[in-house]
Amino acid sequence: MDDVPSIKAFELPLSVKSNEPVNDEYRLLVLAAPHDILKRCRAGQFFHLLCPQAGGETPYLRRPMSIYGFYPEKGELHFLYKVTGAGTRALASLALGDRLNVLGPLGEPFTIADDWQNLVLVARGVGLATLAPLALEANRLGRKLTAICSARHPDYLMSTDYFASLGADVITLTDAEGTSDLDNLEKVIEGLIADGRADAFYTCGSNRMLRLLQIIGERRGIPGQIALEQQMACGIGMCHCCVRPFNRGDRQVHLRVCREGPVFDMMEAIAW
Amino acid sequence: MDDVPSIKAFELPLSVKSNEPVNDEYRLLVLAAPHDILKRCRAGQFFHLLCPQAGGETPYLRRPMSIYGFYPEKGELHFLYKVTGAGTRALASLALGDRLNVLGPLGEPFTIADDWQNLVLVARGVGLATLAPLALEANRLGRKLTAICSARHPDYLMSTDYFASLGADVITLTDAEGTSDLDNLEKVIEGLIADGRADAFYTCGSNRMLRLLQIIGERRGIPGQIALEQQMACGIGMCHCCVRPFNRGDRQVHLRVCREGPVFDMMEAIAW
Amino acid sequence: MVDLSVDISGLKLKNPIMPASGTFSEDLAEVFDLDRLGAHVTKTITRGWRDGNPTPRVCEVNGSMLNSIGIPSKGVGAFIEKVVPFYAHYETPLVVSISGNTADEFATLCSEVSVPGVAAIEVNISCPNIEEDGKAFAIRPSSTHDVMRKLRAATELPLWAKLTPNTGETSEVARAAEEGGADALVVANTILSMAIDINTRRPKLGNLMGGLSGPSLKPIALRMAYQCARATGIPVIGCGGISTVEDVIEYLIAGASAVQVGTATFIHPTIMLSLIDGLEDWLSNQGLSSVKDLIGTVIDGEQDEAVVFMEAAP
Amino acid sequence: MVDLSVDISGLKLKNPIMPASGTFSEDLAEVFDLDRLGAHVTKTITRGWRDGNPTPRVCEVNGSMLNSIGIPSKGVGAFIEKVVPFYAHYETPLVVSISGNTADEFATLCSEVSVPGVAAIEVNISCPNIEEDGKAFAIRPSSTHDVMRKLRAATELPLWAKLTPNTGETSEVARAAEEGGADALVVANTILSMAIDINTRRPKLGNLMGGLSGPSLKPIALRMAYQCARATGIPVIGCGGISTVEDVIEYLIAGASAVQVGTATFIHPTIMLSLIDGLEDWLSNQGLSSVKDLIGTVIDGEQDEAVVFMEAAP
Ligand SMILES: Cc1cc2nc3c(=O)[nH]c(=O)nc-3n(C[C@H](O)[C@H](O)[C@H](O)COP(=O)(O)OP(=O)(O)OC[C@H]3O[C@@H](n4cnc5c(N)ncnc54)[C@H](O)[C@@H]3O)c2cc1C
Ligand SMILES: Cc1cc2nc3c(=O)[nH]c(=O)nc-3n(C[C@H](O)[C@H](O)[C@H](O)COP(=O)(O)OP(=O)(O)OC[C@H]3O[C@@H](n4cnc5c(N)ncnc54)[C@H](O)[C@@H]3O)c2cc1C
Ligand SMILES: Cc1cc2nc3c(=O)[nH]c(=O)nc-3n(C[C@H](O)[C@H](O)[C@H](O)COP(=O)(O)O)c2cc1C
Ligand SMILES: Cc1cc2nc3c(=O)[nH]c(=O)nc-3n(C[C@H](O)[C@H](O)[C@H](O)COP(=O)(O)O)c2cc1C
Ligand code: FES
Ligand code: FES
Repeated sequence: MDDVPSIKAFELPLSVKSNEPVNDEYRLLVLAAPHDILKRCRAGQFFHLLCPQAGGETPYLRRPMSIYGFYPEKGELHFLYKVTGAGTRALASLALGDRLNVLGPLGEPFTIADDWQNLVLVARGVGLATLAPLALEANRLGRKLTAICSARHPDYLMSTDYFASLGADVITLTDAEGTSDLDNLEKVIEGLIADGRADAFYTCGSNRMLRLLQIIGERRGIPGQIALEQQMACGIGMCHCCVRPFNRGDRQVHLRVCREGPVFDMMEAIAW
Repeated sequence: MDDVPSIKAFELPLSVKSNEPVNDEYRLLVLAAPHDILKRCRAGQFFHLLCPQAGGETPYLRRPMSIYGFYPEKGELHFLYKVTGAGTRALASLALGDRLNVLGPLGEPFTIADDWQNLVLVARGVGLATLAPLALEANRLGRKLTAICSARHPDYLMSTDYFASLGADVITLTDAEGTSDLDNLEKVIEGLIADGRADAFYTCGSNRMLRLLQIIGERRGIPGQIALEQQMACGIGMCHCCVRPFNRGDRQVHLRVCREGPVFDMMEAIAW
Repeated sequence: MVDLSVDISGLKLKNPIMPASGTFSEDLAEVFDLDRLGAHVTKTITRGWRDGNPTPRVCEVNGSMLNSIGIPSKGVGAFIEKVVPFYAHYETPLVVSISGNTADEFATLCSEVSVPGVAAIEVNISCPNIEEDGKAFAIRPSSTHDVMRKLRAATELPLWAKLTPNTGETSEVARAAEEGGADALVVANTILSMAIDINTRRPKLGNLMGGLSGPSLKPIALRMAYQCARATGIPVIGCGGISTVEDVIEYLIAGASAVQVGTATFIHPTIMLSLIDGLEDWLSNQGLSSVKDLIGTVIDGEQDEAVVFMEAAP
Repeated sequence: MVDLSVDISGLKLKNPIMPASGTFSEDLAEVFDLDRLGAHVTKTITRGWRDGNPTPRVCEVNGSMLNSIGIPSKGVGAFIEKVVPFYAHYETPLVVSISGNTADEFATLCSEVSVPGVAAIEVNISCPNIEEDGKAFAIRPSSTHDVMRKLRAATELPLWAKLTPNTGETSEVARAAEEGGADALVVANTILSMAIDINTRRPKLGNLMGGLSGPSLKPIALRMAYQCARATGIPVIGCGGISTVEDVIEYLIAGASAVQVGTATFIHPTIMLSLIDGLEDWLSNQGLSSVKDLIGTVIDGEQDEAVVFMEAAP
């Protein structure tokens, strides 16, 4: 048989190497994963996790989680997650040696166009989980990266060391220090543009940031990509529950976050 | 308010003191129980146990278990059970210190009429669990007791030492030794009758034994009681799922095993 | 202090928690003080004596249960003589559930149980009507309307109509019950189901089929409670799968004025007490002074009426 | 070697396991070799372009789920151009699910999708019929019969009628579908349900209500499969809550000739493969040489016909 798609996503139980808090909101889950799965992973893709029964709760549907890190050499797959409900509570209960059934890698990854030499990554909170592996890719391709990391409080700034270790310029903005408002963010970004350090934007998660980046992008002609979230059932494109609207030319189209996304053209995305 | 029934059954979580195999089919579960609950227990009554989630299985309804022993002095409540399905598998997973939600004591106990001086207890397998506390009661009342214990193999004979320690004469019959057939049982019982050692029969569980005892009882004018089983939902008389048919005069009536039983008049019971 | 009382078409209940028919009886008085409940609801009775269905009458299915008890009944005489006086010892109002094979027999029973001590009659129109090929009255709006009119004429007591989920016409049946004279709707009874033992190849119930109750039923019965509250002007009493205080709140928000708790009582005989206490706590944490402020507060305003009453396209 | 093949009114399937409509697509080919399945069943399409329902389109309920996807559809043209050729790469027969707002539109679509490469047409008559107050065709025997006759006239291909649990007349609807020309029945679609977020007081689905699928649905759909197998002479394809090989066996014993697996694929995308293997193992352990020896072997002989077709008294 020809023209039949090849197998790209795998359902398999992985064993837990560690699952430690990063601060009092976020935890890092490290799974032992086979080399050939890790080799297929790309920044921006996600896995669909089958959370265990825990504490009398039985999460039913899988939960989507961005790949926070993938290390074929070490045989490790990392997720950075925030405990919000039954599924993530169950994830938090996983201990060394437990098995977690994962499905992936799934979705369309970030792309870095040849002429995007200076990348600007703008993220807040758990959005960093999604954008982090992009820094690795940028480093591999020898692109310059500026990471603008926003959080409520300096204690919740994650991954800044990680970004710095990959050669990125890190700019931190926090509510506590009064530096994270949109006006200031705009100033910071305009500063980068003025310095010729912004060929493309990468963002995720925040509605207000998206709107600001779209305005700046439009004004300055700078493209970008955004990773979006939506509730998912199948995670592989079958059920059409994860759609979001996008502007395509003069029409609105509905695209599946799990399949056409989670990474989309920043200018086509519609703020919610 | 007057004429309102008093509280007789209690729903409460008890902690596990031990839960060990007795042989490769049966286990003994010992719970720590409050004195005032234990004081209310009577031989023949049962508790309705809320089995925990275990091994991916979630037993939903409670499971009825006869009181195997109740020791107000030691603060202990004992159950002897056979692992047969999801509920008893879950019971088997209980460990020291775990909590088990129980409801009870429930049902009508065995009675020992004043002129029943010589009691004969006929049981097979897990039926012993139900009849064991009767031995204690007989001993307390100074009645003579003969315990006829039947099993597939001598290894599965349980409680014989227990019966003997309470001053009972113990007669063991096993399939392995070829002594457990009905003909032999009949001979043994007729021997007891001839010796004036059978004023009343107590039995439980086996259809064939019931039929034999009814025939002998009829022939010899000896009364008896039987503890019966039926699937239960509520365990306290509300749902009418646990009915069995009984002969009452020239009519058949349906009685609730959880409420009018589990102990019934042996002659009224209908073999199944 | 939170006011938990609700008003079911003139019948005042001290709180909105009551048992569901068939999952409650005098026997529960040996477990807790029945006067704490909002109402007492008896197992359905028929006029004459009935035996009920063959055993096994219950089985488990995936964290819920099936039952085919049938309606074993000692008849109306024994009921009035023994059961009604029992409940006279309590302040909590007594609601008597009745059923009949034909509309006329049903109505006769309805007038027979309209005796002092009975506060309301719950009419279980989810039972087979032998004049309609054995279909339950509440499967069709027409048979619902007919039987309700006869029942209405037979008593002065408040009439609560208990609906079935075994229909594709919930809103229409609810309206037919209202027009036929129901003072309240109890939503809903069990849904017809089956389970087979793969080892013996026999149905797990003696009666082959039976009704599904417990958590699996909740989303279905909640949908019906919402539809009935939207479709009629009479109080709705939600019933189906309630086992947590969150479930109670969900029904009240959907539009139910009170709720009935069935199968959960088999699992935790004292659960109705926990639900009363839990509801009071939740309301007080939310700063609400009366449960009435919660009832029907679902935010569905932006939704098309058509969506509410039409079948959803799967 | 166990023979797993079954025959659905002349269409031979290599095994009785296939996906349920709306829970399967070409995308699954990236997870396993689709040629292992007994059949391929597409998401329901409509003639024209449709957007589907507002989000959120799914939510969890107690170990099961609700969905109100609606039927987003690119229309029949795009379907024939893109989807049908995709499946031509497989030996497994392609079953196309279709739906329409009116019987005539439905029939037109039916003839339009009767193209080479399509082995059978599954008609989703569980969708609202705007000529019947928005009730699904399969809620009533009469609308079922009417639409099936028009569909029958529109194609030579085998017609599988997909029934809804939102009815009190399963047996009658099944017979109406058979008389109307159905070659097989798919039993069943989702049951209308609801869930409300008690914190926001908003329905958990953008469309207010949606269909319940997954384990909670199983006892209901199994009962319907049994009723349909008893009521008609055409093959029944069981569907609803199947997630273990025991579930598959239960449906086959109840009388289903094959089964569809829906929601379980969302939880375990490769589950259909495990079910095929598990069924083969179970049959061989039982000493059965063909799955056909299992179908319809439920022991219900002592039961009154009346019990089977009447509603059970709750
Ligand atoms: C592509 C993608 C990547 C993601 N990556 C991460 C990540 O790296 N780290 C992280 O902490 N979170 C991430 N999320 C969000 C994460 O999926 C949710 O926080 C999680 O599903 C919540 O589950 P719960 O049971 O704890 O919460 P509940 O609120 O109890 O969940 C109820 C239901 O809503 C769904 N849901 C709730 N919040 C979201 C959300 N934001 N997005 C999608 N579905 C949701 C759940 O999956 C579940 O089905 C990602 C989401 C998507 C779509
Ligand atoms: C009054 C009474 C006293 C009992 N005392 C004992 C005892 O002391 N020791 C002991 O080992 N067993 C006893 N049994 C039987 C015990 O209740 C069952 O073995 C147990 O419920 C099986 O549950 P399961 O989930 O392991 O098995 P499954 O077969 O999976 O149970 C499925 C369902 O059937 C019911 N069921 C299965 N077998 C029986 C049965 N024999 N009687 C009633 N319901 C049943 C279960 O409660 C459950 O609802 C007693 C039963 C009754 C009615
Ligand atoms: C064992 C049992 C017996 C029942 N008997 C009756 C009955 O006699 N009359 C009636 O109207 N409903 C009866 N029901 C239905 C319940 O009243 C209730 O509508 C249903 O169980 C759904 O609620 P639940 O999920 O809280 O149990 C019975 C339910 C069960 C489980
Ligand atoms: C997300 C989703 C979408 C569905 N879409 C359709 C559909 O388009 N057409 C259809 O006939 N059934 C549809 N169904 C119903 C399924 O085909 C199936 O009948 C139902 O889910 C019960 O099976 P299950 O419990 O195995 O999921 C859908 C179900 C789900 C969960
Ligand atoms: S989650 Fe199913 S299509 Fe995206
Ligand atoms: S188990 Fe409910 S009446 Fe006996």
